[in-house]
Amino acid sequence: MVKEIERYGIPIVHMATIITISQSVGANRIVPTVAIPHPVGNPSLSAEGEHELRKSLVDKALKALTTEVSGITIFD
Amino acid sequence: MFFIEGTFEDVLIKIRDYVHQGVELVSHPLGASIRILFSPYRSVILGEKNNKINAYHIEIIESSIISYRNINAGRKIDYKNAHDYALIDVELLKVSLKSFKEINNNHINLFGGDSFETGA
Amino acid sequence: MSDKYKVLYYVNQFFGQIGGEEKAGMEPVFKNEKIGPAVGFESFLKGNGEVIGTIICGDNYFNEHKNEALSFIMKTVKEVKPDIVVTGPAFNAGRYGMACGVIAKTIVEELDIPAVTGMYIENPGVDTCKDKVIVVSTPDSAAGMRKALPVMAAITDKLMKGEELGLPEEEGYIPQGKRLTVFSDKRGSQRAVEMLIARLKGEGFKTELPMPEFDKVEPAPPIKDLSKATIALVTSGGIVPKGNPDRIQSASAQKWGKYDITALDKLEADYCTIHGGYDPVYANEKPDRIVPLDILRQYEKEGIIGKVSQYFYTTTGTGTSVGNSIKFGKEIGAELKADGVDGVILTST
Amino acid sequence: MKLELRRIYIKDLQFGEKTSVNNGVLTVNKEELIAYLKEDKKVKDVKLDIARPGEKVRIIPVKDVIEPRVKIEGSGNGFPGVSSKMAQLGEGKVNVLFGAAIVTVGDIVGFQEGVIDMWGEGAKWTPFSKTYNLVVDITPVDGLDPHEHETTVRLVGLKAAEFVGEAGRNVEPDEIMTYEMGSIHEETAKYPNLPKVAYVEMLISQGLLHDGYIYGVNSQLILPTLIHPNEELDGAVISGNCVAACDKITTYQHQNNAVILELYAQHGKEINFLGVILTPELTTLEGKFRTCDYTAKLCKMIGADGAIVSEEGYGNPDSDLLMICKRLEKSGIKTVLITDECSGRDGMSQPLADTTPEAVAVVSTGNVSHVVKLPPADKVIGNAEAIATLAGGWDGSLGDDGSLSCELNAVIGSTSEIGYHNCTVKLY
Repeated sequence: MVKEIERYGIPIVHMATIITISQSVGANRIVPTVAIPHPVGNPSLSAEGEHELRKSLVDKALKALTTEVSGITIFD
Repeated sequence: MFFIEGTFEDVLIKIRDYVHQGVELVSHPLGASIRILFSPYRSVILGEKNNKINAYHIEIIESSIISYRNINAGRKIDYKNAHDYALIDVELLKVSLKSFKEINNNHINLFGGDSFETGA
Repeated sequence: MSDKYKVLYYVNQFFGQIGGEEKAGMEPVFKNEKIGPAVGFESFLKGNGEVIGTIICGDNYFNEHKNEALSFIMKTVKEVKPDIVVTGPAFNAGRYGMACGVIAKTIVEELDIPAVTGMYIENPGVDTCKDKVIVVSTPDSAAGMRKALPVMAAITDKLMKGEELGLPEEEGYIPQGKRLTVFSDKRGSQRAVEMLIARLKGEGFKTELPMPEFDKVEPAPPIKDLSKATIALVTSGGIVPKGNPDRIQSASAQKWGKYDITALDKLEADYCTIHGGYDPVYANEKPDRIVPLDILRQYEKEGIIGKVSQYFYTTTGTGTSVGNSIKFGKEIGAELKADGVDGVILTST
Repeated sequence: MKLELRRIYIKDLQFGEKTSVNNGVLTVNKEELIAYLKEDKKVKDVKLDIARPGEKVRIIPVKDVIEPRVKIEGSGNGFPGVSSKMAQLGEGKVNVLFGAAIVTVGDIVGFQEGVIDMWGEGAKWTPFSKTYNLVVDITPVDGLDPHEHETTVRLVGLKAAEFVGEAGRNVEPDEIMTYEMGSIHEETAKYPNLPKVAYVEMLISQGLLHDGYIYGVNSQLILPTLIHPNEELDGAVISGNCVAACDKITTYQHQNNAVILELYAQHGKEINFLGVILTPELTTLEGKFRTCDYTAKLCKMIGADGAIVSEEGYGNPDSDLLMICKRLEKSGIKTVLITDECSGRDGMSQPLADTTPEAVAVVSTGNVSHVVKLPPADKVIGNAEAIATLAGGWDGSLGDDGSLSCELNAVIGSTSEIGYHNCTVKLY
């Protein structure tokens, strides 16, 4: 999906726990996430802690979307 | 030491979960021959948990799972020789641990204990 | 009594001599005669086999009523009991190619009857069936009929005689993707040294094990001004409104859904995950753990981003075929483009 | 260094009174050889048998294959550091019983496979169906630990090869192969315009049944090391690996390393062959980084323009293979890899456990999961029960007529990653 959306010229950031490069889905901008069942959350944290965590992950995603890249780039 | 009651594949999946949380992969999850992939036992060494996720480690564990599934499609795990596989597993683990210690002088802590094993 | 093997042929409305685009909606019919390319095809079988009938179906009808069309075709196949089924050739016609591919593959998989078709290498139908069906490589237009039919017939004849097919380039079919072990006239060490010498001389060489090709996309330019940008959320984590109104499959998804989130500050109890690949407890407790709407909405209010796009898009990633995920990407991408989205956050589990 | 491998063509093998070679017939005194091998106190019993090309004989489970030879000039007879006193190898004259092989069988663990069929379908898949094989079946004394057991079987095989090789000492060879190469400087002065080529030979170096030895040093313990090709041809490298039947490098294949011979054949013509770098395949990722970096550095230090890299095994060594490739290509060293693949029984899976876009030139020596059908044998040498291991594992592998389907991974040398055999893979 990532590649096809990017083909429209829209920057896309893939937030994924599995960022296998060899089996790559072809994402150019990647933000590694927490865990498969909760990529942008962490139930073991307090509500505030989890909110902060998610915020930091979204910040990375936005940073990725505003950064010029020339190939696969991992933002972590 | 984590003992996983399950198969080689269950071990790989558990490792994947940990590696995705930032636990280092110290030894390679696969053996050096296809025969070893039929083993009911597998030990893999994991290192410290870091805040940073290691993309290369994730790549290795993910492609190991894919390889494992490819090779074992339609195949039964070789329980008949379970005892011998256990022996080889522990022998290979010893060498890996020795090599790990020589390289790192123990400055990296092993995660939680030292390794994963299956039992089925 | 004839000891010839029996071929069932499939063509679309055009090659079935019913009509052009205006007849593309026709339902499938079976005629117990040779029609269109089936005539020429049979002549190349050199009397070893005969075409016992032709199924004709409109391209639009097939693609829009796949289940109905397939069930008619499968019923017909079971009744006429062919030894082999031949579809097309479809050349570069996309809808026709999809029909030829899907029909041939379904027959192979469900009835264990071999099938042969013909397509231009870029026809999207190739990927639907080439692993199970022999797809003869044809030119891109019907002008190549005379080239395609003898090759299709020769392969059909070989399959019916139980002969093994040779290399794709020798026989004229598109590789099925099977890597088979064969003997070379030179041992591996010699092939390696010759390959290296060719490389060192700058001559051509051919690797025996091509690395998987990664289809790369040029990275889209970054967002210049985030505070004016519309950001869309997409997920393959299967977050849907409770009750799953669009009935998106929990694995091997056949479709995607989009949901209006204009009124929401975060995703709460009326959303849940239908993803079949992971423990749903955490996502159901707080769907924002999969789709971070809460943060984006907060940023929208704070003016950090321009706005959150009206819809979020969802599907499930587990076991979803590459073909479908490409299709979903194209469809969702087109909507995002039309909606003037400036950047996309896609979360996966 | 100059080494003469003087081939005495062996055309038959039999037991008899005197261990000797007459008109190409190799005769072995069974009792003498058994008594010699039993001098090792850890050996309880030795059985000898003969398997000739074309006979309906199956040998299983094969541990190693060794070429019987004797060094008649120059230092170091046999396998210095292992079965004989330490010596510098690579120079002198060696009489080779060409066409004969010592094949050791011995159950160390129950899942060992490694089959050689001397006839029919099975014979096509292994290069050792064409040699006259003296099969040495070793039972060690009770109570040995697995390491001692493995060592015992390994040593007995090497000693048997030395003993039998001695029969060729005073026999005139049918053909003399000369391998001569000076220092890198000398060769480069001779062939200033030829591209310089290194051979990187990877060795499984992971523990019990997964090891290789260089002058007796376990390759686990080394950094990648530069060795003169003559040393390997002269017996410096031996196998201690007996799990990966299809793609392990047997001692015989080290003695006759196909890549070395091929590079030698082109030396001074198309290329300037610089030497062999032996690289261990370790289990830890840090270890892999170290050896791969070091290998690439050695190639650069000796000024290679190109390199051939051969793998041993499948699975974690794929990572080493591709890491080495990546590093070499990035240094501008053109690389050709030799590997087998595991594309599944239908040939439709991803061939390697790892991939890298730099690997543009790869020789494939076969799919280890390719299924072959082996008809029943008239005679099984070794452990007939081990056939159950071959047949086990998946449904439909044992036919009603007693034939068995097995994957190539069970057949010795079938997908040799030093390119010793003719298998390859084509895309259908």
